[in-house]
Amino acid sequence: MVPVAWYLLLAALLFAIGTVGALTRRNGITIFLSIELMLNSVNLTLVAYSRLLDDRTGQLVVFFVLAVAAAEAAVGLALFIAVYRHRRTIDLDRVNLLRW
Amino acid sequence: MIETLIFLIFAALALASALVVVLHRNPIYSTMSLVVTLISLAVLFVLLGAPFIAALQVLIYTGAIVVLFLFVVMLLNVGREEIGEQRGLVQKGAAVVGAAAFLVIVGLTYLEGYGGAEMAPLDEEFVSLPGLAAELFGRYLLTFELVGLLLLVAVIAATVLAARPRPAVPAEGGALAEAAAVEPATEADERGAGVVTERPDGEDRLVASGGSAGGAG
Amino acid sequence: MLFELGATAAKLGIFLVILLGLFAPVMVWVERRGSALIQDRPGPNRLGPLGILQPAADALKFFFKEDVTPALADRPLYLAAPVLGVLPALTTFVFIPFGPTVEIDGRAVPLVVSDASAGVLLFLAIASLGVYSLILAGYASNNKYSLLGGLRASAQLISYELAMMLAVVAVLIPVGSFRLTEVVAYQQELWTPAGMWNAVPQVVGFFIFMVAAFAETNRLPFDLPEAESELVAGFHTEYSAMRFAAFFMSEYIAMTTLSALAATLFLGGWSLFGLPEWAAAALAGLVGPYWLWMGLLGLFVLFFKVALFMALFVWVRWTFPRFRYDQLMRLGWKVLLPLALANVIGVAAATLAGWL
Amino acid sequence: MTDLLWLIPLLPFLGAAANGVLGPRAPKGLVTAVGVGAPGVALALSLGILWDYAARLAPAPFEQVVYAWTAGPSSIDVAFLLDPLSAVMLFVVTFVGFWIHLYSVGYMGHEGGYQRYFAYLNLFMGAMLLLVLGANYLVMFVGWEGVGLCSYLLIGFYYDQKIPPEAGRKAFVVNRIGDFAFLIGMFALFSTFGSLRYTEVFAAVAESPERATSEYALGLSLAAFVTLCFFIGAAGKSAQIPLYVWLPDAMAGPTPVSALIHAATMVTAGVYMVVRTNVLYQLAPGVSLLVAAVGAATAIFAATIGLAQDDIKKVLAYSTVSQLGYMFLAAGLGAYTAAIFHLGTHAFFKALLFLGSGSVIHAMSGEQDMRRMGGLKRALPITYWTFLLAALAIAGIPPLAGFFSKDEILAAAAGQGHWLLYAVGLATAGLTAFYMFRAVHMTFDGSFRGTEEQRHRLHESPPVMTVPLVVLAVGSVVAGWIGIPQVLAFGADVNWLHHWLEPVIAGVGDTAHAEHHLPLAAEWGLILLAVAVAAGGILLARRIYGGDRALEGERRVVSALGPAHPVLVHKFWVDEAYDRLIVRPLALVAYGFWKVVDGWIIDGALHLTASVTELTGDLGRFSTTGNVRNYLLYFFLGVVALLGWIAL
Repeated sequence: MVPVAWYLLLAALLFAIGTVGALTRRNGITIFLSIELMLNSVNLTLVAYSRLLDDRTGQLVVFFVLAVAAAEAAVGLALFIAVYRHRRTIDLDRVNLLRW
Repeated sequence: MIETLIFLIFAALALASALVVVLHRNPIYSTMSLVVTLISLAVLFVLLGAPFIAALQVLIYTGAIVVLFLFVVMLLNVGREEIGEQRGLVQKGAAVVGAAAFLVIVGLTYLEGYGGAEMAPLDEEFVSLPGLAAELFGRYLLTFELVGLLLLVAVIAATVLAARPRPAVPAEGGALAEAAAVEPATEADERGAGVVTERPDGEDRLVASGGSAGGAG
Repeated sequence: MLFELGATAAKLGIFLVILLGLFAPVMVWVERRGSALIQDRPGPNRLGPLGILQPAADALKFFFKEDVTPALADRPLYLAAPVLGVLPALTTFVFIPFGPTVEIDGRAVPLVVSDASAGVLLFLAIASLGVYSLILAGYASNNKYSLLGGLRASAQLISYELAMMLAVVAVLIPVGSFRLTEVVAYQQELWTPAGMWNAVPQVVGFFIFMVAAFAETNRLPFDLPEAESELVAGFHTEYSAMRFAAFFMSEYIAMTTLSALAATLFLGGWSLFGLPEWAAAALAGLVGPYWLWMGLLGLFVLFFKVALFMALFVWVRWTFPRFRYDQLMRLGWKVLLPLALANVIGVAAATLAGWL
Repeated sequence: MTDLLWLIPLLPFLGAAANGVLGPRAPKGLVTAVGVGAPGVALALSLGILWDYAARLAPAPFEQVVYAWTAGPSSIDVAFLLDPLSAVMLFVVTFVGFWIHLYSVGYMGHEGGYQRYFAYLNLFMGAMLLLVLGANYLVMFVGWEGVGLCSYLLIGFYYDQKIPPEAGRKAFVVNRIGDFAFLIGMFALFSTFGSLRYTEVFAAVAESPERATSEYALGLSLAAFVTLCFFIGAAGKSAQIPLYVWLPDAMAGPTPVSALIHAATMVTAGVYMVVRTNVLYQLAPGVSLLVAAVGAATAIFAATIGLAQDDIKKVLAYSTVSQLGYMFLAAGLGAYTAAIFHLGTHAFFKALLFLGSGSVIHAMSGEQDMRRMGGLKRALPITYWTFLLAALAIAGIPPLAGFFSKDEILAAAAGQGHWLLYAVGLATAGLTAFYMFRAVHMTFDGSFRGTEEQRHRLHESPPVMTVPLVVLAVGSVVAGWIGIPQVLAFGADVNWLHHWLEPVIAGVGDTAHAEHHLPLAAEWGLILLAVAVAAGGILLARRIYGGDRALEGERRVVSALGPAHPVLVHKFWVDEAYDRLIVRPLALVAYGFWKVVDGWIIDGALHLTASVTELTGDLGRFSTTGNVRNYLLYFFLGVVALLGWIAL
């Protein structure tokens, strides 16, 4: 029997990794992937908790997270395409129009 | 015993592939290793008594979303990240430190919270799908509908975002479209629009645009 | 514990043998003879009677051919792609039941490798992984035609997965479960005492499923990813020898598994109006245990139905011309998807009305 | 019928809105129809309502709540009250107002801003009716401010000239002082009784007078405090010392405006307010005496100034001030009926006088200096006769309106033994008669002293102007007959007005002042004395200015007055004194505040904060590199910090 703490710690680790990726990589796609990674670590946490508390709500939330992730992916990738069309790159260091 | 073994294996697999996702310079590899992470997570879901979620995870994430990623990667021909100027060291350092701090905080919380918490043995009712379905379409029906709406909106938004800007004057639209068709990038975008936004009419140029994509590849 | 492991291993073994050893080669032969038949020419008829040994010769040839890897290919992915194609195709079979739950010296053993509660979902999920092999192959070959093939494959597979899944959903609504065993059981009690095949009430879903299945397996008339007249050989242009064979095999295995799924969902799977059970009982009266006969007969019936589908695959492939890409997408998104949705709604209504 | 009360104030407002919206390009006919129609309908309506109301015997106050305009814990309604007092005022306002509107059609016919003029005038009518009909002090105050605004707008009607705008501003500012006091008084009332409804407040006072007589503030009883505040307000609005200075300047406006606002209606609002509040005034005898004193002082003061004015409208203006003084004298003496009586009669003949002078000015094509007039009686007979009638009325010649009202006031003064006040009143009466006929003679008598082309442009005004003159003339003849004192009626009690107003003027508790009557002989004597004084004034004026002797008569008067004359001409230099003592110091202080407080402290604080913000922005903007990942990093670190704070 695996203690729930392990699952949670694994999720935390994945989240941390994803965060580092999202914060350090320059390639838009990779950052996006890292974000997906974070999402999944959250999913893991949710499922673990739903198991611990014997409450299916966690699983349902994961279900919704999946749906939202799908939507996010569609829009986000479309955004990347749009950005690429104008800037010829998705290196986020080059897409810095938000500056002062 | 076996369960612990499976957990250890797939946890390790997930972590390793996650590291690859973050560290690898080639987006394709990152994407593929993300697939590995997702699948191993799905296995963990099964261990946690959520086979349905696991199936959905594989089905939606690996089967659709990540494919989309791959598609875009190929479409934009995102090469390896040029190693180039090592700027943003502060950023990197801060990120790592922050992540570490996060780990410490959360880890401590978990350990003191559920250090020895044993999960109750799986009961059939918890795993059974009908119960899940009942809750999904009962308590969470509204949420469900809203998510559906969200997806619709997302599709529309993606279509608008990725669609090639329409020519201003419809009369000479044909000519403009042709002119644009000559330019490779717009072609690529058109393909992207076609698939990312799942819009049929975008597809017919796939053949015609072979040259550009090939040249890019 | 050990017993279960053993049983599972045995069942797995059966499938591996049948799929790898029987179907893939036979299908190669069937394909070539069938094409010859349709095109009114002899086809391979030298090696053995009716050229039955031709597949072996092909296999040998593939084994000994030079395995070329393009210089600029992305080597790891290039090597991984074929494997990624074969694995999911093989794995999915574990969810296909080939018999009822039988007793083996006191223990109840379902005649299916994995009777997961989310069986159908997992089947489709794993099947959906097959697309990676195509995409990666297309990308890794570093060849414009391959890339286009990969892109097309990804788009096409994603598009048709939707219609296919909706058709499956329509089937599952009246059943009320994701277990394929229950789907079969449902068909055994549908309407008549002896049961009825889903294909009758769900004819629309059946049609959609089959069309989608053709698209999912990149068979004509939907073999855009490898349209030889446009893209040389599409995603596997650069492949040769055993890897090429692997693509071939994965295609045939995917066909087989999908056919099996179709048979299970729409044609009652291993069941045949109670005949197998009756025959098994009769034979068990003469010799051998019931469960053995049951398993064999179940397998026989199932694979008979699968064979029918395979024949259909061949027949269609050599009969229809290839779609144009936009036509393909239009069909997928503007015809099949709405049709499937309407089908789902209709079936749901019928289920509520109690007709199913 | 009385249910339509709310329509009366509404109609003029609608007319104003319509004319305001129509804009300068609107056809003149339409503007006239709206501008005169609205008050016309209002007049008809109010006549009907008054008839309906008066027909009831012992008419109870009729209160109509339009909507609950909740202010604070206790609601203050927008409500209209029709009781004997407001009924009289309603009649006066609508009647006089309508005829002056009609007159304006002719007078303003050739002026620019015709439609603007009527919009203002209708607005004024609405506000005035609001003031008069309001069922509580707040509604009255709204109307009060409204008429103030309209007065300002109309005084400054010729905004393209120099004087009118300044006069308007002056009027506005001076009124502010009074309004401020009025507000304070209202606050005091509200804080005490938790209501501003006349009925409630007065009922509360009536049933427990000690509440009002008890010490309130500044060593004054509540009644004293409130009434004092109100009186200051009234002084502002009704041009009493020391706040009268704006009224003479207000003549810069069009003459009908002077007639309507600055003679007939608005300026009497103060009197109306005092009478309305009579319950409290009766409880504050000290303040009442002050009111009387100020009234008397104003009366004589203005009258003396009126002696030396050459501008016909200025003469009328000062006579208005002094007449208002009369009214306050009456109110102060507790002869509220007399005050209202004089208010009504005065409204008629003073309006008539102004309209007459307007007619003259119209004929003289804008000339206002009487020294350049003369001999106009042949050119404008109707104007002359009506003007003469009005002059006689104001001089107090029986049986014209002014006589009765003025006599009643004097009788009240004498009756209460305030002989000084009586003497002042009497003297004022004489002065009034004198300068009014000085004006009459200088204007209409003798030979024409104007320029040639003025002479042959002389013409009687069109009927649209003369008809109102005639109507008002009739009014100023008969208006007095509603209040014929018992003496003259040989004991018959025909003083209808008294009975009519009794319910409103009901005395409070023991403080109800007893109308102790003088012996009949004394009354007769007083009446005869008053008439004699008036006649004397008239004859004196005739002696001096009569015939063709206007100018040398003037010279003789000047020499006779000697050093006093310039004093009168310059109105005792009051304006200059105010300017030196109040306006300039205030301006200086204001300047200081502007430069120091506003410029340094307030603006300084603002600039400081602004610059600090800017500085922080300049420092902080280096964090906005435009690189999404940095933002993401900030966000993440923040989340981690928060998490740590929560968890550890």
